[in-house]
Amino acid sequence: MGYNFKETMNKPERFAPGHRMCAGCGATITARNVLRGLHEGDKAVISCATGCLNVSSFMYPYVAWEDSYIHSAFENASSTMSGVEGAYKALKKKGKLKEDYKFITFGGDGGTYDIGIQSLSGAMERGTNMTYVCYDNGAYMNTGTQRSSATPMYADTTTTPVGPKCKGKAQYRKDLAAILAAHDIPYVAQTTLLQGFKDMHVKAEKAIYTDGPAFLNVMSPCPTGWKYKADEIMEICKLGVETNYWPLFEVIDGKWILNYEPKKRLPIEEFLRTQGRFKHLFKPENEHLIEEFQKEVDRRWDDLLFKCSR
Amino acid sequence: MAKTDITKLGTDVAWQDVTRGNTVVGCGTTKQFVTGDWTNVAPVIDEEKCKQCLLCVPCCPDSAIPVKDYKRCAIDYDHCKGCGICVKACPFGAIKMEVKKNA
Amino acid sequence: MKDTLEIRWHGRGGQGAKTAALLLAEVAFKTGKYAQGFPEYGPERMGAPITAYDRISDSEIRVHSNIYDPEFVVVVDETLLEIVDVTAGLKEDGAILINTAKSKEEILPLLKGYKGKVYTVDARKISMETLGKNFPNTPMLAAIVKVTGVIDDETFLNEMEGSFKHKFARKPEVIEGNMQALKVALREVK
Amino acid sequence: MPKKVQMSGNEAVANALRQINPDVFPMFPITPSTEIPQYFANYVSNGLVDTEFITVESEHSSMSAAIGASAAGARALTATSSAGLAFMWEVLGVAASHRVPVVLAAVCRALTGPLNINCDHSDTMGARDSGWIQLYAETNQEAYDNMVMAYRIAEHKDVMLPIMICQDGFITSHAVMNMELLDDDVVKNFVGEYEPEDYLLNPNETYAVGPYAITDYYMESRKAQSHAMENAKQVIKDIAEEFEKISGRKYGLIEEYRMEDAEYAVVIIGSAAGTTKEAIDHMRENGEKVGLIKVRSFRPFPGEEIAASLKKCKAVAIMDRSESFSTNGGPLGAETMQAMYTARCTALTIDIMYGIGGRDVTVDDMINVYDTLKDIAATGETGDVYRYMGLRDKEAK
Repeated sequence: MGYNFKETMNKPERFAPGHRMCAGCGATITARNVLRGLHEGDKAVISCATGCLNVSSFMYPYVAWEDSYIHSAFENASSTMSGVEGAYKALKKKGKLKEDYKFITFGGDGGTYDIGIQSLSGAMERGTNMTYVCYDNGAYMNTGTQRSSATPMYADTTTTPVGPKCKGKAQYRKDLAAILAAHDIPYVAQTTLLQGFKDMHVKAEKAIYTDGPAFLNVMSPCPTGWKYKADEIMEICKLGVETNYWPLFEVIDGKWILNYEPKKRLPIEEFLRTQGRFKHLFKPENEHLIEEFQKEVDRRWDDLLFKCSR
Repeated sequence: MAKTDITKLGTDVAWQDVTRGNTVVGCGTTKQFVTGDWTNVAPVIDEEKCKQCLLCVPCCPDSAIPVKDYKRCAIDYDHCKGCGICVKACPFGAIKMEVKKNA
Repeated sequence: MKDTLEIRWHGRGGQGAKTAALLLAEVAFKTGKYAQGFPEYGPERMGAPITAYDRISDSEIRVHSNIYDPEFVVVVDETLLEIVDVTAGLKEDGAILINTAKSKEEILPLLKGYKGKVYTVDARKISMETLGKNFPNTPMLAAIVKVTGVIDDETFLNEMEGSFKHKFARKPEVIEGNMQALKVALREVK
Repeated sequence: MPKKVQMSGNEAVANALRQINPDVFPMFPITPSTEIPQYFANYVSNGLVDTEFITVESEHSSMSAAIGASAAGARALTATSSAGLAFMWEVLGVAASHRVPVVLAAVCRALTGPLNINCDHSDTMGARDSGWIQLYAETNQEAYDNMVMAYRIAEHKDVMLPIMICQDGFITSHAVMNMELLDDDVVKNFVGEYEPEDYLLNPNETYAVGPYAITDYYMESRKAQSHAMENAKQVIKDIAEEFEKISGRKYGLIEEYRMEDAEYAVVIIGSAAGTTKEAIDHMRENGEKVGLIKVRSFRPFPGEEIAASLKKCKAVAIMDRSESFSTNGGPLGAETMQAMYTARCTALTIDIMYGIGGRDVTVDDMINVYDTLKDIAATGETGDVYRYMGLRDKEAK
């Protein structure tokens, strides 16, 4: 079955309005659109790591999810879902449940790259039949923009504040998609918010309907943490892709597949310039930092091309 | 069990009436929570210019542009937070932000 | 407590002293007695000295402490005699049973003036002859049964055959050797 | 017909679990509880149970998965000890506040610092305020019996709280003892099928668990949880009464041993109660009026029952197998004395730290405790209210 945008948009909404995320939040856009990968009528259980999405989507007694939902703690969204999936298998085996369910877990980069990586790695290695979606906004936004291992190099965060002795975060970001691919799970993909959302819808559907663990890494900008005007989100995501900062790829059964190659790769500064967190890089004395950044982007892109050429 | 009646779970609820484990039976209850008042600007659609391409729909963080029968419906101003993403997403310039008039 | 028989085992990790202690408790249990078998736990690995205990009684056993004044001590490895105070607290009207090829006279000087009875059995030799490997715990179990007299030989052998059949269900060929090890030990302990 | 067996505490608990045939068992090994999931893995491999056995990567995850499974509508459990329980600490509170009737087979072991694998109660006592029901066992038999009763208590509609079935590491977990197993079908019928009211996998209705609760709700939620714990007192007694019908064995929140005319009493938890009973019988033969209260349920805490039982005593020793570093006594001491004060029970009372990190407790040790109580009653001088037993001390009197 081919992809049909209007059909996808016509599905019932599974993430209700009235949640308390910030105006213009990228994480909610991600959550909504990933859920559009579910086939109409199919049942799902959603879980969430502690973070913006969780606290804003279920504030007693208001729950935004239209499917059954569980939140337990910060670092254990994956293991919690392992238990739910285990219950599903047990109840099926014992003939107590006839309906089919899909299992989808959301976590920010804090709950995924950092504190939750152990339980995520465990659940993936065990072959838990679930889709884990990281809404990567590159810092601990729920607590006020502290750096994470997903934060890009030189970003100004509240724990790497720019000053005479600090040019922002010193390290480049962890390549989580590659770490997940190294688990040899059947499906890993990276996507972001792009016009029409076909890339996300298609990857979400593939992930959700993969037999076994699947992982989606979704760059989901945060207007407050990245310091941009809320309505610029789609442009920023596009630049992330066009500069090769956030490449679109899939790893299916170990095979790396590049989904998009910019016709003319844009310089990284076009992406950096859109966000206040990189403002200091545009001072004359910091030009070399942008060069450094560009080198790292290029190195990673070459590495990705190599992986995809095999 | 029956759906949780969240209208009985206001902030004045007594401990005996709080649901067990703060659970809610029957999801999607945020629809009853108004976030439209978080903003003093709101998008307005020029129906003449709108081509029903639906490109504004997926980029709304507040699920405030409903779709029915393959058609975009009126903006849900009870929940729209006025972020303006839809304005830029529209390829036809059919959406504009306007300052809300006092009701 | 008065009618409780207390036994202390000394062995090395991996020799099966703990298993023998648990088996003795099981055998006593099967003859209608109350029994408790437990090891003293630490992080010791293979080869390190270990201690295990048995309590056997006609009435319910409620005590959960280690055993400090045993009636009997079993030494599964004679090299322990030089490094462990095996007769500590051992009652003079009790006995010590040692796995050794040596005679009682040769062993006695190593027992720090212990005045009670001394029994020996060459469990290593018996095990090698009957099982082809050094599993001293099986002959030692038989020998302590003989020495303590908690069960008569025939009942003991019947019980053990039953447990071997269960334990070695997947390799019945070893049952005969194990039974033989028990029989020889019952005969040769002195 | 119940079957007389010789079995370690771990194997006994594993057998109860085999008979219960729970739905989901996420596990991570830690001494001395490891054998429980290990025995259970054999049941899984041999088809004796049809449980989903999930070999997770940590205790935090084993408890998290148990919470997820229970919320999803399954009967779930895990097992742990010491550092494993400490690692779960965060999610223990989540299990209780989510009101999921998860069972934890806890095999008590000293908390690390320094590393020690032997018995004391610092692990489970560290979790005493997590909102879990805690039942403690003296013997392998009790560990088994408590496990058979666990789901009935936890899943009771007036309770719906997680429950810890605690036994003493190595002392009962690894010691084989005589005990009795109930018939498989008797246990199966006693425990019954789990029919959750609301659960994530209910195909007829969606369900949401684990919200953010603002200040307006949090305190009311805590009170509701506390009320459920209060209800658990009656439920524990009721289930014990039902259990007596299938087993002939009696259980309550506490067990009183020769307390009817006791002037000197010990209050204790776990396996050392057996050793104390032996001391009591010995002293009773010499006409000494000594008795014991064994606390079976530490959560909910049966303060009124304990205080009532101690009312006529001249002197009382409360035995704590975990240091709480309050400089004012251990947890059992603190809570028992509070209960005694409230009930105007004026016995001279001391709190003794004992058995820490596996330090052995003998019959003679317990006779000494009663002798100390006699001295205290005779002189009217309590001396150090908070003291250690079996400690090497250069300044010991």
